[in-house]
Amino acid sequence: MAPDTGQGVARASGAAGARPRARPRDLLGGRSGTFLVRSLSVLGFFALWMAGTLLLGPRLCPSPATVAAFVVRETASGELPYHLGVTLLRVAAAFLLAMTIGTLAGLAMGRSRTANLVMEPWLVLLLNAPALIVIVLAYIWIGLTETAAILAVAINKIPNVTVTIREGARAMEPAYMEMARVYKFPKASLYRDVILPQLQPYLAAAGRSGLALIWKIVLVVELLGRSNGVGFQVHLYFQMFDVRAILGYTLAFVTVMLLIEFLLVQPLERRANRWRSRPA
Amino acid sequence: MAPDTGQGVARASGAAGARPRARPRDLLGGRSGTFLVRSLSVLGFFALWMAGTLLLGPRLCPSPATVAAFVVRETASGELPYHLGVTLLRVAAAFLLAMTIGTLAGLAMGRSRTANLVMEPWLVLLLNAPALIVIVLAYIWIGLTETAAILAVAINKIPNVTVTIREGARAMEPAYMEMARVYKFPKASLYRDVILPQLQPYLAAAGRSGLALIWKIVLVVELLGRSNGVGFQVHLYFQMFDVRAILGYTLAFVTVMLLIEFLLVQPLERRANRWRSRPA
Amino acid sequence: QDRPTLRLGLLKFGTVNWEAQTIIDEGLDERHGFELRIVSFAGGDATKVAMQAGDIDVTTGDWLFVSRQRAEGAPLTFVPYSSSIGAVMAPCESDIASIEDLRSKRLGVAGGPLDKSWLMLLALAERRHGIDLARETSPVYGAPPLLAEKLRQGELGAGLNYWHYNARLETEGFCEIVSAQEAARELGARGDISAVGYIFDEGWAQENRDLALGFVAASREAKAVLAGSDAAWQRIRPIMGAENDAVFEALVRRYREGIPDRPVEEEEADTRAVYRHLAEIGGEKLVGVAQEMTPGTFWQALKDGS
Amino acid sequence: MAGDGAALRVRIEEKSYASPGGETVPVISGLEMSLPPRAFTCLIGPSGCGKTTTLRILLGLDDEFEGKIDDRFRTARLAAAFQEPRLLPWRTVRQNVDLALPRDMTDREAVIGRALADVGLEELLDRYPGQLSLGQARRAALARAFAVRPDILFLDEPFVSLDEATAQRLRGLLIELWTHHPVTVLMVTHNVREAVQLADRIVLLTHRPARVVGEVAVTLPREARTQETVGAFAAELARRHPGLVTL
Amino acid sequence: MAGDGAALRVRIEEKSYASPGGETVPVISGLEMSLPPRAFTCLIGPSGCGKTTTLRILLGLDDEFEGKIDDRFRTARLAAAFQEPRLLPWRTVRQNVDLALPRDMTDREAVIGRALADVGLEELLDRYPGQLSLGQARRAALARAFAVRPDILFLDEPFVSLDEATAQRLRGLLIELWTHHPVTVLMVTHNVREAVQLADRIVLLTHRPARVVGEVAVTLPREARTQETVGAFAAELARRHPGLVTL
Ligand SMILES: Nc1ncnc2c1ncn2[C@@H]1O[C@H](COP(=O)(O)OP(=O)(O)OP(=O)(O)O)[C@@H](O)[C@H]1O
Ligand SMILES: Nc1ncnc2c1ncn2[C@@H]1O[C@H](COP(=O)(O)OP(=O)(O)OP(=O)(O)O)[C@@H](O)[C@H]1O
Ligand SMILES: [Mg+2]
Ligand SMILES: [Mg+2]
Repeated sequence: MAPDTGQGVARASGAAGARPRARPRDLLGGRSGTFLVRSLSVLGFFALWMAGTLLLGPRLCPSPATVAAFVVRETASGELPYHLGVTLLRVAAAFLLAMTIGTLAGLAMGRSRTANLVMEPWLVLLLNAPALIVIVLAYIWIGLTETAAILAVAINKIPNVTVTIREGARAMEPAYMEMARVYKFPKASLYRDVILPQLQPYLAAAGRSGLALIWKIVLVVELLGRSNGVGFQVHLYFQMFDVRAILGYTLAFVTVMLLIEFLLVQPLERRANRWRSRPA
Repeated sequence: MAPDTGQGVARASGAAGARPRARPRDLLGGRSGTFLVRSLSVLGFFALWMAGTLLLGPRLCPSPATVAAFVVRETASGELPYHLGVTLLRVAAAFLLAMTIGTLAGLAMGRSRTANLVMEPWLVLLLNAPALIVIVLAYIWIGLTETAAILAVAINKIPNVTVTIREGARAMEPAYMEMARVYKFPKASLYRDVILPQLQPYLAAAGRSGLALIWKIVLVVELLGRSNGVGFQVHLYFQMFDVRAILGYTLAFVTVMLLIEFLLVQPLERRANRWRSRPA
Repeated sequence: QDRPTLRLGLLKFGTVNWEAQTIIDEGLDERHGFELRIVSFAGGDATKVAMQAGDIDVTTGDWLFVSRQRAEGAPLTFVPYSSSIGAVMAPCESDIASIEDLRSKRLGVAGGPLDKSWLMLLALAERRHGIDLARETSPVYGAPPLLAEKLRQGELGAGLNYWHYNARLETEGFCEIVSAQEAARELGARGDISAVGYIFDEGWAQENRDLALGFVAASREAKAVLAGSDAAWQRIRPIMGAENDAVFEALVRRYREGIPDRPVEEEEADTRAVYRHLAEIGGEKLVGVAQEMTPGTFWQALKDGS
Repeated sequence: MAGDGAALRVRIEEKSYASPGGETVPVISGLEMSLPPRAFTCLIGPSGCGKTTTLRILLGLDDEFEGKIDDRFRTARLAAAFQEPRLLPWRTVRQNVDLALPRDMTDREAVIGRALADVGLEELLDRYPGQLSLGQARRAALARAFAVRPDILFLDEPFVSLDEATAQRLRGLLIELWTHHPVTVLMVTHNVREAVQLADRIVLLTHRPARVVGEVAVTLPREARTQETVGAFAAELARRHPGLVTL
Repeated sequence: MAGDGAALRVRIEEKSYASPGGETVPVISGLEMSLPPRAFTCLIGPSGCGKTTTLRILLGLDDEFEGKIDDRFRTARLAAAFQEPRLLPWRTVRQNVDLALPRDMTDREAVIGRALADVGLEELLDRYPGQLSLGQARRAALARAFAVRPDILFLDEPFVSLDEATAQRLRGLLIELWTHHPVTVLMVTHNVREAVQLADRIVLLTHRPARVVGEVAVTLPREARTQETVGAFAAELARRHPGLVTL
């Protein structure tokens, strides 16, 4: 007797047909639907922008074409790629640092009462320390170095990661931990197979809003003590009220982030969430 | 036959004895233990600070006493309470706005594929829009007003809330939703009794790191276009490199946040988490 | 070929760049036996941080800052650079023609409530017209570029801003209502006093006396070049960010007007007088513990008759 | 009310899931049955054949299937005891029942108290589900389903994880409730004796993809259902459907 | 190995939980038993009496109790089929079994394949637990427990939610495995027939707070355990312990 053999009348159908149909209220589930909606959404953005140009005039709201021309010119001159590259490196370094330390601290605080008691006042302090102060102190105490800059950014971000991961650690299902204990899972497997998957949504939240926060702080860091980077450029152009350049640099960065989001993060996330029967 | 009556030999014991014993590795579970550890942690902070004063000199790292004296003086003169109050009001307004809108958007995006498709590019854009740009644009387009300031802060924060709540909405257990559907829970009850409790850790994470982020941005907002508030004061003193005053204002704010955390947020959270058998 | 290097921290695209670039273009640093290296920053605060961190030798700032830091034990010192200073601007065809017309207007104030131009203006209004500007107008503090923009948009009635913003506004139909130099005169200055200068650590200058003096000399020569030569201006035009000829000309004119032309001793005496008034208005918040301008704020070596 | 008129018809032409490889795996294929109003129907079939899937479709939790089910499944007041308790862990036992009750029900406190006392949980009203044993949680879920006084009641193996004495008592309770307030019941069980003891009709399903292979009317009069008669009837059933029914 | 030497002694003086009101509610009180090595022991007791709590203590998942349990419970290789499947939902069925296997086990693929085929899941290796029916998930959890070849095996109602044919097959499988590789088994069940069919010894527990009220050696030789003899033995048991054992 083998009641559950996977065979049966498999309908001949391509990849699309094999996926369960989208729920009825999500009318646009297909690949082409996805593309259509995304395009419409992006088109809407540009339409709004153009309306802004008409309403506010090209000085306060330069048209997309002007900004594009600026981006092309700055790219050709090598300025934009240089500053963008520098900023991205800083963002990446600070991100890795903050996520690693923040996750470890958050796990410790979520799982041990003692760790939580000891670290909590510090957490609240760091969480609420103004970015400006942290940055200035880092520069003064460490020097105007790349290390200071990256550390300052990471310190600004770590408490946010910690707070999020701590919630995740607290919300973990004890049943799985118990199972792992009975079967004496090795430490590595405990983290990889039991803890990490449960933290995944929290890591995703911390990561996404973290990348954004880091980039916001990198701007301040670059403003206060670096001689290159997007933040440096944006502030310079702000002094001259060159909205075109500000938008150009901002959009260049946002585009990179959009690419990372759609080409790297989302495929990874889809993989990690395959097991959910109803992936959103 | 009544096999599960709650009666039995209830041991005579006070509230402390009735709570299940703390797990062995959390040695300091009692009330006095809590207080001890917290105090040690705070003492450690002041020790570190004093060491800093010795190392860096009172100009770059004024002693706690100096800063305390400054705070007392500024409080007596009414300056500090005034600016602190103004900032807190802004923080509160922006916080409420951002949490409300961000939660609604996050729920929509986490639960409907279509909503997610439409809003996602905007989300990534807003997430990565530098605070500076948003603030400047808000001031230019709306005017140098309180509304503009609060809106600018909220807009900076909304995408972070949305991203976190979206993860929460995606990680929700469908089994409970199905149960609620079968029993035709009214809308209000669906949100209050089924959705909200599952979002609770995400709301806590978004709220905590949100309050911190908002306060960081309020500083920038006040610096760029307001004539009062802690951010305004900090910047003023920063121009003179008056570290004592900067620390004074910062600590005043952090203290308020600590009070809110320990007197308001944590009791609420403990209530909300009563059902977890092993509260951290 | 092993000339000592002097690291000068500047706001990129700031007005001081023009002179620094001219020093390099004209080879003035080489002539005085050093090599000038410009370290760019995006904000005025950044240069102060860099100075504290010891990453640059010289930067720019004002005597209020130097005096206060000296009083608190940081031995900075000051060399006048320019007397171009802020002024109140309003649309030429508006009903604002003098200080008295500022009553009940929204007045943008760059640099915050402790900005020295603003404080001097307060004193002027008080003495000459009996007006308490801080109360009788609604001052709006904010970032200078934002305030300039708000003035253009008409949200502000008038604006006290830095000179290079004002030079642009001049070409767009805005007129000067009153300048901070005028206010300084009211407070006892006999001529223009400097608005900004080079600041550096006195100890450093002691150890590198030749370098520091060489730099001051090169700066003076560069000013002479810029005062006389239009060609030199054309050379630095790309870094000036002037969007049209009118702005360019206004910037050149205003810059030339701001070149200090008085003996340092005279200027220091005037500054000291003004300082006393500012200390009164601004109080401890502005000047810290020093009620008088701290001795040595102006670099001693300038007066030693070198 | 689902209790009136014609039988509730169910026709599930095809229901399939995607396998991990991406192929479509049919789970139900041509399942047809009808539930007479106010009758007690039991569904028996091997593990994994598609019983829970069928219940989910009838409960309106899954509309990705081909076929047609009676509209009254959408309009009637439903109640279900799922295969797992599905109590909200952040609400007490009492609250869990309360939340499921129709808004317009009066006398709620009494109803809740009665329902929970009936299943032997009268002392555990203020516990959170995490503080119950699995058997207690299942009983709470049953109490919830009974308390709402549904038009159609779905039960997915309601009496497992209970000691036989308790289970027997709850079966009695179910029949008692059903006798006083006859509703349409569809109950999944693996226990043939239980089905014979409780049901009017037994519907037998094949292995996956599920299809109805037999409908048996339990002709034993209710008052004559003793351990012996039920055992004999069940044995006869097993004899007639050797692949599907085992005792 | 737990298989050697003396019986594994268990003495739980007192185990209690806090009630919502803050009082201490005893759940186990003076429970003493000993498990002979390589014997098959069944634990029977009413719903909510403290069986799962006992298992959790023996598994080392709960150390807030007064009493003493044999050290070999800490050192031996354990396996457990919990009352719910407790499969990691983000790992496939195959991975779930793999993760539980001891690190040093060789020939893992074959072991996993065999274990899952034995419980009838050979076609579902790459499914996620969310894509299984409850009965299938329970079988996967059983396969996991069997595959690790434990010294002590804990089973908490392993055969519920399964149709009787499948359950009977799995009981056969369990006995077969146990015969070839005799381990100490402690199994909770509510099904007295099942206990008589499988066990060497049956331990009867009282209502909460749990205490041992009877230990019964199943004296029927294994080869003589047919439906009839088992039924008769169970009936005799029910007769002797009327409050605790019901058929
Ligand atoms: N966390 C807890 N807090 C308070 N009481 C609890 C807790 N967990 C279990 N109990 C109580 O302890 C008793 C024993 O629970 P246990 O799960 O051991 O029962 P069981 O014998 O396994 O029952 P079942 O056959 O229903 O699974 C139950 O009455 C239950 O209400
Ligand atoms: N999300 C899913 N994806 C793929 N297959 C699924 C999914 N859910 C269920 N199945 C398969 O559908 C079949 C029917 O499942 P269902 O839960 O209806 O079984 P059941 O008859 O209730 O079994 P049991 O008696 O074990 O509870 C099973 O073979 C199962 O493997
Ligand atoms: Mg099922
Ligand atoms: Mg149990």
